Amino acid sequence: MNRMDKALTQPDVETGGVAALRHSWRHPGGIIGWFSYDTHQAIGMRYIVTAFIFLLVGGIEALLMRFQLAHPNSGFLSPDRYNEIFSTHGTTMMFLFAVPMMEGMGIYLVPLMLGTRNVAFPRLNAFGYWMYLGGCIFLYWGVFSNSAPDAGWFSYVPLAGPQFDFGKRVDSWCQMITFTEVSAMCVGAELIATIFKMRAPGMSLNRIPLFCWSMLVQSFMVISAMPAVMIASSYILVDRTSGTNFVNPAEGGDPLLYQHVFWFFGHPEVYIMFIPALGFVSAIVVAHSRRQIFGYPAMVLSMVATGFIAFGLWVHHMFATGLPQIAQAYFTAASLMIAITSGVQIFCWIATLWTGRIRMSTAMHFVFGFIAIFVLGGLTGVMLASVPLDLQVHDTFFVVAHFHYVIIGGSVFPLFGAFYHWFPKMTGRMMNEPLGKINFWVLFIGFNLTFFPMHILGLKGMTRRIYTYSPEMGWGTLNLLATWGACVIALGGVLFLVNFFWSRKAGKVAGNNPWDADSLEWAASSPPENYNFEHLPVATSRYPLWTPQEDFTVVTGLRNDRREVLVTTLMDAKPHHRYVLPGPSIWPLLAAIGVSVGFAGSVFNNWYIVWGSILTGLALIGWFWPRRPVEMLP
Amino acid sequence: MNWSGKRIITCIAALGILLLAGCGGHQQSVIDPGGPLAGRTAGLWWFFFWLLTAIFIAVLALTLWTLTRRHRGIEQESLEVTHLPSEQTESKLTRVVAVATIATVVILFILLIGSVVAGKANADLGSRAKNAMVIDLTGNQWWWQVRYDNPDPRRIVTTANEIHIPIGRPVEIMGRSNDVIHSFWVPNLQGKRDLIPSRVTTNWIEADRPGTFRGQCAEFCGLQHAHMVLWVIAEPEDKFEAWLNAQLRPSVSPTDSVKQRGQQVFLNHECIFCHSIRGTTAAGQVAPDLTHFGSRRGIGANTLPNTFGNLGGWIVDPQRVKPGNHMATVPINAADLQPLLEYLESLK
Amino acid sequence: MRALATIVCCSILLLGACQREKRDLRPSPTRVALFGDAARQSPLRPGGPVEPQPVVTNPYNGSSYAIAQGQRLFNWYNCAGCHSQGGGGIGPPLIKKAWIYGGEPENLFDTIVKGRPNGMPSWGGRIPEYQIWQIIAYVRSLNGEQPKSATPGRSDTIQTNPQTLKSRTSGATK
Amino acid sequence: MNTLDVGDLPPYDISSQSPLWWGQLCTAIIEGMMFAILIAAYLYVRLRMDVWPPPGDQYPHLLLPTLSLIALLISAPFSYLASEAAKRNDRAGMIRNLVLNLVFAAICFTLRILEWRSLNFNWQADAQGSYVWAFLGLHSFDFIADAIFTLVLLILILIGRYGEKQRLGVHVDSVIWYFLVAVWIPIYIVIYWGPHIFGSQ
Repeated sequence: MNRMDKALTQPDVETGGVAALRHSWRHPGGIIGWFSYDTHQAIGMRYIVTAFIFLLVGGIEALLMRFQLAHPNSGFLSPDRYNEIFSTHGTTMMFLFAVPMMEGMGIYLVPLMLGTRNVAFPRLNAFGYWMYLGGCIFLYWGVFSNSAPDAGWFSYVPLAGPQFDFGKRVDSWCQMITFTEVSAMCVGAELIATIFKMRAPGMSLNRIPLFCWSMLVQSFMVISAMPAVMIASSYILVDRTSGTNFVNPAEGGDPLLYQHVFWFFGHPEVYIMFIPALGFVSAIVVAHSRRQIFGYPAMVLSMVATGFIAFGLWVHHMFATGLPQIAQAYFTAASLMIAITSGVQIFCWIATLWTGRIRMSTAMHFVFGFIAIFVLGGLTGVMLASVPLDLQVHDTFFVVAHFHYVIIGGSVFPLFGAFYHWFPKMTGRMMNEPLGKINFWVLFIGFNLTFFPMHILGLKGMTRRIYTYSPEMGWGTLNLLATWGACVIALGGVLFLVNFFWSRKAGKVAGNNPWDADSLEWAASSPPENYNFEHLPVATSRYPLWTPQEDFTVVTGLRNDRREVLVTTLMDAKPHHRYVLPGPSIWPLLAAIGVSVGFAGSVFNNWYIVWGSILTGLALIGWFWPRRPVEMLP
Repeated sequence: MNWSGKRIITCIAALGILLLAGCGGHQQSVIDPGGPLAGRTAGLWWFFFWLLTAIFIAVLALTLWTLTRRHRGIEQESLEVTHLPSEQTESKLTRVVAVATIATVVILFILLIGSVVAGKANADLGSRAKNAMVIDLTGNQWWWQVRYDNPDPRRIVTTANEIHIPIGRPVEIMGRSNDVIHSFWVPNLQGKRDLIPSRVTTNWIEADRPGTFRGQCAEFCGLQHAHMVLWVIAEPEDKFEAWLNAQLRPSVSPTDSVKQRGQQVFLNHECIFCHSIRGTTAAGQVAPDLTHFGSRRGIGANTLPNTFGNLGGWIVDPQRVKPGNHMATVPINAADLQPLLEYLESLK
Repeated sequence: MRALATIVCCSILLLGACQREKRDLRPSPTRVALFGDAARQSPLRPGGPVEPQPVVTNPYNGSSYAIAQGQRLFNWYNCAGCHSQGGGGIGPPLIKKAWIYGGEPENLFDTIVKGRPNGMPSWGGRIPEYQIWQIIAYVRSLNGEQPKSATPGRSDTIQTNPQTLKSRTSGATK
Repeated sequence: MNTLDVGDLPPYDISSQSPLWWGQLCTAIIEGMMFAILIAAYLYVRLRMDVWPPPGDQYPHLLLPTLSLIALLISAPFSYLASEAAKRNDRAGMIRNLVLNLVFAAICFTLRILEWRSLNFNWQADAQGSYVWAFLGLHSFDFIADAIFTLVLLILILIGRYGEKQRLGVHVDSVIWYFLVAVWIPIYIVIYWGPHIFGSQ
């Protein structure tokens, strides 16, 4: 533990400092208290745990699909049930696992890495989580009442329209999206405010850790792309319940309009899930090869470029709809361009690994697995960018293989690497390394066994989303192999759970900085206090814990008797003013309940929007009503 | 190479062998072209495949090589204090990464040109053909309606789930849909084209060798998306003309008593509300045209091959064969079933 | 104990959706409804004891799948030819409260099976019974007699504003 | 271990440096993105239809909407003056300007309701009906929500139960008000002038 750790965690001169700080940042007790937590560690951990549960639920749905497809003409699932399961699998993985998990990791780590005590709007953070939980409950209430979505995770119209999809099935999908994207936009807005305004003094723009850059880019993409899906899902919902004609083919509502609006969100969505993983890989590569990242400006610029280009290539999902040749050529070029930014990042990581001293920990195993799988997925993506090839393999199992390579390889492997890397920081104990490596190999082999044969199935003409196929098609053996691979992945998941629960109790005790890493979160105690740092650190370089200085500077003068943080200027983070954060309160939950009543009810009767709005209005007034006199300074 | 590096290599090699095993020519396979369009696309595919596999192997080897550097005694620059290698190492790396990035841009540019050129060639095929034959293909929920367009209305032919095309002549497919979005795709001949309600999409197919090519709906269209299959049968010009003329003739009126009994059963039950048989009073427009049903390969959009037993099972209980499809379960007693089957199979 | 209570009330909540989402793909038995005697006009019979009226309910009442199939069959069997999406043309309008031959499911069943004077054909021997019940489910949904959650918001056709919509505009409605 | 003392920095700041101001900016981006996509979709639908406005729909009147827009434009400067007064902690200035802001907002809203009632198509009629009602509905929902937010702030200031957080609230609320006014201009042009400009006479 070098000089900086000791400086930050040694008790203050007047011992009252830490006690007062711990008192003002304490969690309220009792049941009502539990529901009113608003520290970023608590809310971040809730996002992570809930999202992980839905990863397992999505995995079970994937297994059911694989058992159905294991044999030709198998009767394991009826077509109706299979359509429900594959739609719920896609929806769960995209909306209930991927985005919330990355947001949860961001909420947990960004304040720690920036050297501040909480996100900018703690109560909005709590409200965002309750909305996400509301979305999960709403979707799975639908699943268990036989009205799970059954038109796919992107519900193309007119199949998802009122005439061809009956009952409340697609409605539960549409409204679930409204829930989850309200929560995502809350997190997006508060992360932008936190990263721009609440960095440690001295942490100018070129000293922000790469993970925080990735969360910043992701947040901007969230608040620009999510409105598109809000419109797309509202198009379907309002058409189905109130009879409007947004997507009625006979009234000018072209089905392609729905596809344009949805995929304008759809492609940025997959980058919203992928860019935080770039931040994970950068953090792990730097920490475990004990070397500053090679080409920091190149990494940041390529992340920002990925963010912008992602908005310009959504039509490659629609090459088969017969758009004019010029448009297809432009979008082929745009889709190929995005491979350059990913390529630059891969080269910079390899250069860092090349000249670093690599510690082959489990997290590093996952990084190598990420590079192997993501590069293969990226290259099949380059194949899909070309129009003639895409016309042959669009909506086949080749595409299924591609996006599982890019999402599982690109996001889930770095995510597991991040779990192994930051588990000591979140729980204070190390995860078991040998078991971790076995877990990696089981996941790696199981993954390739499942999804590589799907490339071949796609080339042999097996289309996507078919609940069965006839024996003479020749797809049986490869599908059986893929099903066995899926079981191996499930085994890998179980191994991770075993390692997780075993290490929480019996893992080796980890100090503040077990990996001797560089960024500020390793200066806080593990698990960090509610106020993170007793004195906020001052960042003097890009790698605070690696820069040997004799006298390390900390911030003093923040009052300990209330929740105060430091607001710094945007460009070079000079202290500007102190900012009093609101304490924990139950109102965010009540506001979330009001909004949920409005959203869930409006599926059945439009008047619920009015009751929901009134309830939410009252809850918001209660939320912002000034109570404690301390807020009313002269 | 340490222990984990070897394992990654063996894994990738195993998967490579697996890929080659799956390459054999099969029906409905992208890499077994039966026409110029699919041929050009397959050529582009192999160009992309080998170039990108080489890149993948290079990047993976480079990544795994980073694991080995420690062991070959490279003087380990002391990272401890600054966590940064020496200045010249950094500048060497900068040059290497810059070169790699430029190489990436150049390769992507090459791929872009190859793809756009192939795409243009495929698209131009249609416009060059003067007397191209036009087929109106209309997707319905879970079957294909095929209508051979012709300036002379007497020569317009309507059939279902099967397209016959002459060899060597490009055929224009005008795609429409009556309900949801379907996608016409015959991998051996041409890339897929969506059939979208309220729009007409055009697509070109051409076969350069005789054969039967299987195609399947490629856009999720509901309960029976999996059983929406059509056959494209490419045959020489004369055989195609013979088939077309046979299709033009109305149905042959049955002579022997069993088939006449079957015709009566057909006309008395509700089959006439949906199906039509030219030459009889049945004129339903919402289900496949059965005038030449006997000559078709399959039943229920080729869910089952067209045999006597399958037809019986299909008529008595269509929901067991294709659960959720729109064919009504018509109660028919055994005495009527046999003549009906005889009559339908006689409609060559 | 509290957990048990929440589970019980959740399951009750779930049941609400059961009837709406039931998909009965393979109807059985498939009978041809010949001279359906679903509802006689009056229970009095000459000379015989008063017989209890057979209570007949539409097995597909409230099922969204049946309403959608009924809508498809309404167009496929060309009911729209005379009744034109429920507004009436040659045949009487179907969106009204005063039915000539009774608006209960059993009355509609009899009307469809036996046919009525002035042009309503008798569909008895023509279409199977389960399809008649599906068409009845759709016709009653036009009248708003089906639960609103099971009825689609609109159909994928040119929108003809149903005449009964109380239009609050001064000019002629579209 | 030397220290950087921030004790003398003010415990609050009513300016664009405060995180709340950036949060409202993100809200404006979200809503702005939504309206931009809706306008693009409206134009897409217009290009696909030959007859616009669809047969039976009246040509939009121009008088009432223009007056409503003018009232909305007048209300914006008062919101600016209120936020300046909030910076100076000038209670009377805040009250006067917030009241005027709400008055002109009320005028704008009543004119909009009058125009809204005179439409001869509803949201079920056709594509244009759906879009016009969507624009009016969504903008009015934001409008009412922000008006209530301003009203609650006004009440707090009137009963004197306000501190620097509430003054920051007044400053930050003006950001959303500027956005509401700014976003209504393109919507106004598209739904009222649209049929006249790119309609099919």
